[in-house]
Amino acid sequence: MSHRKLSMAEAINEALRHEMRRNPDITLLGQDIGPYGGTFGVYRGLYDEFGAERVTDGPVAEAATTGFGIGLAMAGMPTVVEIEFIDFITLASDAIVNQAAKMRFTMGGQVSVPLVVRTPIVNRLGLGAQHSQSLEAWFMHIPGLRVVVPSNAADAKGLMLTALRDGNPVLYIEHVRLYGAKGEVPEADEPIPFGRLRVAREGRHVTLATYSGMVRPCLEAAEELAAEGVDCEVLDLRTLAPLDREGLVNSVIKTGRLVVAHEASKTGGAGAEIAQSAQEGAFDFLEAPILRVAAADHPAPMGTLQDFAFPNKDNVIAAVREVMA
Amino acid sequence: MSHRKLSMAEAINEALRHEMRRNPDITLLGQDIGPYGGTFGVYRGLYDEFGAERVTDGPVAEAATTGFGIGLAMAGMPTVVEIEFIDFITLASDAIVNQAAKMRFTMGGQVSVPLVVRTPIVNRLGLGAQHSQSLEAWFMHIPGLRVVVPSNAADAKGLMLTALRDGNPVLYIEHVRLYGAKGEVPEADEPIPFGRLRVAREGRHVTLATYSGMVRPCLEAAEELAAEGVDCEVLDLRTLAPLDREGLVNSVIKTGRLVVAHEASKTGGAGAEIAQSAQEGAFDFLEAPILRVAAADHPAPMGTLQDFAFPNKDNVIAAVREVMA
Amino acid sequence: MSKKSQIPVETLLAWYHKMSCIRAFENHAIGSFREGLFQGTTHPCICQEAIAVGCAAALEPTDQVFATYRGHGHALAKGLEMKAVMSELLCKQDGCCKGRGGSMHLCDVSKDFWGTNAILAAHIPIAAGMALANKKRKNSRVTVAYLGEGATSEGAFLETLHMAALWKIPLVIVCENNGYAISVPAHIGKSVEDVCQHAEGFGLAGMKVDGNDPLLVHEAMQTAVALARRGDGATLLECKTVRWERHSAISAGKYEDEEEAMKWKTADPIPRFEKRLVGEFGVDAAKLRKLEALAQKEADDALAFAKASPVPDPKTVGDFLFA
Amino acid sequence: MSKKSQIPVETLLAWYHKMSCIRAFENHAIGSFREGLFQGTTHPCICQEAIAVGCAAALEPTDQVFATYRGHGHALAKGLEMKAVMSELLCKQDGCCKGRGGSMHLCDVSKDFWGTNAILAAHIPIAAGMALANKKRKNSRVTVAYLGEGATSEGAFLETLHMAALWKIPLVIVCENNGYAISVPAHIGKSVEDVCQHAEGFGLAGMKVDGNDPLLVHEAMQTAVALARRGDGATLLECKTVRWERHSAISAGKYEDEEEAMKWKTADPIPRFEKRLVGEFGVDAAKLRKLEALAQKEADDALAFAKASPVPDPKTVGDFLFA
Ligand SMILES: Cc1ncc(C[n+]2csc(CCOP(=O)(O)OP(=O)(O)O)c2C)c(N)n1
Ligand SMILES: Cc1ncc(C[n+]2csc(CCOP(=O)(O)OP(=O)(O)O)c2C)c(N)n1
Ligand SMILES: [Mg+2]
Ligand SMILES: [Mg+2]
Repeated sequence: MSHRKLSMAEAINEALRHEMRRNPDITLLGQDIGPYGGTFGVYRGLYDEFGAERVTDGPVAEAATTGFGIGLAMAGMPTVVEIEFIDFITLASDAIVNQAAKMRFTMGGQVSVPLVVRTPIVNRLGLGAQHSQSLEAWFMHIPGLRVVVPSNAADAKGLMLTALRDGNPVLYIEHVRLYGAKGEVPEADEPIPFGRLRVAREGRHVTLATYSGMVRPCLEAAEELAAEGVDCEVLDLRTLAPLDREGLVNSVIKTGRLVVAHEASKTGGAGAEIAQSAQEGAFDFLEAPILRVAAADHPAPMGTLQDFAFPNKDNVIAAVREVMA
Repeated sequence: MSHRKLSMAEAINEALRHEMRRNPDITLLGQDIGPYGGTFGVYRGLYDEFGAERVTDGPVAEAATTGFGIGLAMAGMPTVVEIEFIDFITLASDAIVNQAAKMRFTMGGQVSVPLVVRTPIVNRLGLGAQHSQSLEAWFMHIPGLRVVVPSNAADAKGLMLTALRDGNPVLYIEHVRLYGAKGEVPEADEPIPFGRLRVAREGRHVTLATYSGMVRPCLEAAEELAAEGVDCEVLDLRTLAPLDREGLVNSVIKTGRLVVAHEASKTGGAGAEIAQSAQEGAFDFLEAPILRVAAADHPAPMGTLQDFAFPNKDNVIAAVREVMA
Repeated sequence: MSKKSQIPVETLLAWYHKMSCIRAFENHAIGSFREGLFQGTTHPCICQEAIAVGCAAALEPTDQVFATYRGHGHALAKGLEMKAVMSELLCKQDGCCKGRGGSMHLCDVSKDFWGTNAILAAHIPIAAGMALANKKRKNSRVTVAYLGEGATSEGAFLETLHMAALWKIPLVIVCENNGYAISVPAHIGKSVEDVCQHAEGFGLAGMKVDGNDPLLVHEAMQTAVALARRGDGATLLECKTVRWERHSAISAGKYEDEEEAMKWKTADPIPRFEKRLVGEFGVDAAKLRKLEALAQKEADDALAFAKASPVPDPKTVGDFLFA
Repeated sequence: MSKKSQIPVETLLAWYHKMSCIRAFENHAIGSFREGLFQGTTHPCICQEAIAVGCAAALEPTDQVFATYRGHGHALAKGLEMKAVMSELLCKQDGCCKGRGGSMHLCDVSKDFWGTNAILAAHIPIAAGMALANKKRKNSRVTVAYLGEGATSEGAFLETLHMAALWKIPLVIVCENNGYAISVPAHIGKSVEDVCQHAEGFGLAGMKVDGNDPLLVHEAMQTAVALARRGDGATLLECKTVRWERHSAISAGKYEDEEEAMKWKTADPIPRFEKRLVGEFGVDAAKLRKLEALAQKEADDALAFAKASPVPDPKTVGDFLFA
């Protein structure tokens, strides 16, 4: 089947629509997801097609809404709950961590929780400290959850299809700066399995492991570094839980060097786990320390200061030069 | 001044009492902290001495109670909020993460938030998956917070004194299995600064970096390993934020080997940050991969299965043997 | 008060038997905890059995129930076998959750008992979600969720009251107001005398009832369930009751004075029910003794069964994580 | 209705001026955002100025105020300088938060304006904690917290209503019910017509008032503040109002139809107030034009000042993290 160019928002929308047509039990809950089509337009047209019964705007009550989603999911109705910004997931964290993630295990396998929590990372848009975080590391740390972090339209579609069929609680983390980015997306029903990274660029000298909003800056850095004769392999991890440790370690064994990049604050971020996993698996092959490129360890400021708080292509280049030195 | 043997619960109690006598503005909020003296007895006698005005039992409403604590703290009344089990901190996480941690930064330094959130880790006590977690990694990842993880009575007292005077939001994480452990505690007012690890045992061959409930198993492992001729240096990190990277790196430079141990689940735990920090700082001196000893990546089961989910002395010994091999 | 004539005496005797089963079960739970047969603690519903039995009697087998750590009675009233529940308390392979859950995490989906929860009020929106699924499916099933009065201060409960009112879902929330949240008496922890008052603020139906009389509980529950089943929305039903002598089998939440600790003895729903059965329904007390003895034997058997059940295989420790 | 005689006309003219200032400020906020002078978005309180001014007029300077992202008007009404607030919107060094906070995070502790918040309802328990501090200190100060009707569905708000009722704290929560939460109309998002009904369920005082008449708002607020100040506890005061043509200066939360979007024009509190001032208080309309012109000039000056203010030094990006 053919491919068309879709934006990431359109690709997610297509996956939702496709699966909602196949599975009449799927329900979407959130705020501004109905006639309005979602704060960032991801739900466009779904309300018109499926109605308020299945695309349901509700009160601003993240904790209970997520709980409702769990109940629907346990009843066999896969449910997508939207948290408008990942910063607000604190409010849903009890439902996700103490309920959704533990339900099946604690009940000895009697229940399953096909819940997808969709939420975007929103940074560098001038919305301030309470609207700029990347909290994926929290959920990577909680057994029983899937954590999905697509960086492009095709992956977004394929991973959403998997999320909707997985039968387990999935935190599906989008990124506002990526919504508009267009890419080839298969029309076909091609779910992408969780736990398999994508080699976004092959290379021999250094591995760049990244995901979501930092994939593009890493690819751009790789292009610039190629001009200097440094050949970077860029890994788009695609899911943080499960983490494709094997793919990561194999790449590092090949290159001997690793830089990990993400937009979350550095200390305690997913980068620590990624780096340490590579170190555990590829220690004997490492020719330089593993470095991390990440946001500064303070809240996001506003205005012009933002540029000094978040990582960019140049920070990646600097880190690569350091490990190549 | 003299030292006496106190349990960790008594040491924390002593620090609270001492500081509440010095500073009449300090208020304690929580559930079961009044006449009952705290779920694990930490508050014993404080209600009798300071009354319901300052030792206030309230509704079971962790989110709002923590918010109240922030408001009191901003008004200049340092406040200690108890979360009965660290598992329930999900409910207070918005107040801690999006409010307390960001308030001062966002307001350009106009406010300070002298809030201490006290909460115990409770595991292997047969209370199940919702009462067995170690969520310290979450808060280590949030800029603007202090994360304190004492392992013994003396540290608990000195760190609590610092917490109550620090003027910043502090997550003070206790451990139920340590409450009863007795140790020498100075009578004097001797606050222990944040960000300085304690060398619990000096050694030459391998560094064990740990905190809270794993300090004792690591010390026991070190004793057993000494008999095999392996000389372990045991570091009690005492605070995870700030993390004493310098002390850690210096030890690893000396020994060339590192095992990190904690009771949180392995993936995305504080151990990843500790290991990666050591790797960044001591790469050239590492003679073996850094290994982690941690809880399994699934929720805590009940009964006899618990022993197979949480780490113990033997797991530490096995890891040390592996890095020494 | 109760529609005496409509309920056959046989049914009432079955209630009495079930209440006795729960009591015998809980006494064994406490005893076996204290004997060291399991770790942690256990939260008896002693003195609250009339709520479990009176409410359950108003339900269809396919109605769904969610409860709390103080939910052994609700599990048994919903039809779980004592053997499976006691084995779960002892964390054995034959437990209803295969020994993974223990005293605070009971579940049997085949009986539409969807689990007990140890995070206060967290199950309330989940139950509401299941009620919403019922509404979507137009299956006439009603979802019931129990919680204590202490838990009614939690945001998850309050948010759900609002959403339940807004969406008119077939849900009955039963608040067992036993006057205490661990050590904190309700007058310290709650702003209102009657927790069901919270419902009014959201435009939701609220009711209260003497929770230590199964006939009264049953009648109130029937009303609430009927409302839900016919599509007229959710109810918060408050059952006034009294807690057993402490919060759980360890000393936690012991009362200040002995008198308070023993208050449950005068409120005990079992002798109260006996009085009504004998006085109003002409039941021979000897029959009740027999039912009690039967209940005791069943509980004894359950305990023996649970003791004999094997512990789970350590190799399975990580099982059931993902579907 | 309002105690016309008790408020000097000069005071009412000052209110009119303040409302005009807020309007002029918000128009500049929208304009400068659209011009690209700052990023993100901005949430105007256009058509809600009567609430800001009527409420603030009922407060002492030492009463503490907390508000939301839609809180520019509350900041100005509490005495913050337009220059400092506009500089903050433009993320400049002279901003009231030194340019770290931006449009959604305004604060001036010296004016007892304790900040605007961008997490719905999260500031409500914080304000309540400050009210509790007032009570402990017996300082007769009252704490006020504003929020929208959408945010009243959040657990943090509902838990706080309960605790405020239980602890009888000197708190006034003002709900600005403008009928929308971004795109969701109140009848879709709320189970009750009057949000103040939530208060009843907790035994808390609830009141509602026409929020587009500063005299009525002021009167209601005076009652609530007086209750709080004399130790009679907290109030939830609902002010019925109408939102400006969208949720924020980007298209977010545009109304479905043009008619709805322009509804605010007929509800606009400024001409409504003019009518009362001219009709009931004998004010010359020309005087009002002058006050408007003055307000416009002040807003113009503030914008010019903000534009000229330097951006913060990049070296200071990590400042103010810890005390
Ligand atoms: C979110 C949360 N907070 C606190 C606790 C600790 N806790 C367990 S039981 C309990 C008291 C609950 O009282 P109530 O709701 O009245 O139920 P009861 O035990 O009386 O049946 C508390 C505070 C918990 N399990 N979950
Ligand atoms: C906890 C949280 N959830 C969601 C949002 C996103 N959000 C911002 S404003 C808003 C609508 C709020 O409506 P309302 O409370 O009525 O205030 P208004 O904007 O109408 O003044 C929403 C949902 C948020 N900022 N915080
Ligand atoms: Mg109770
Ligand atoms: Mg609104």
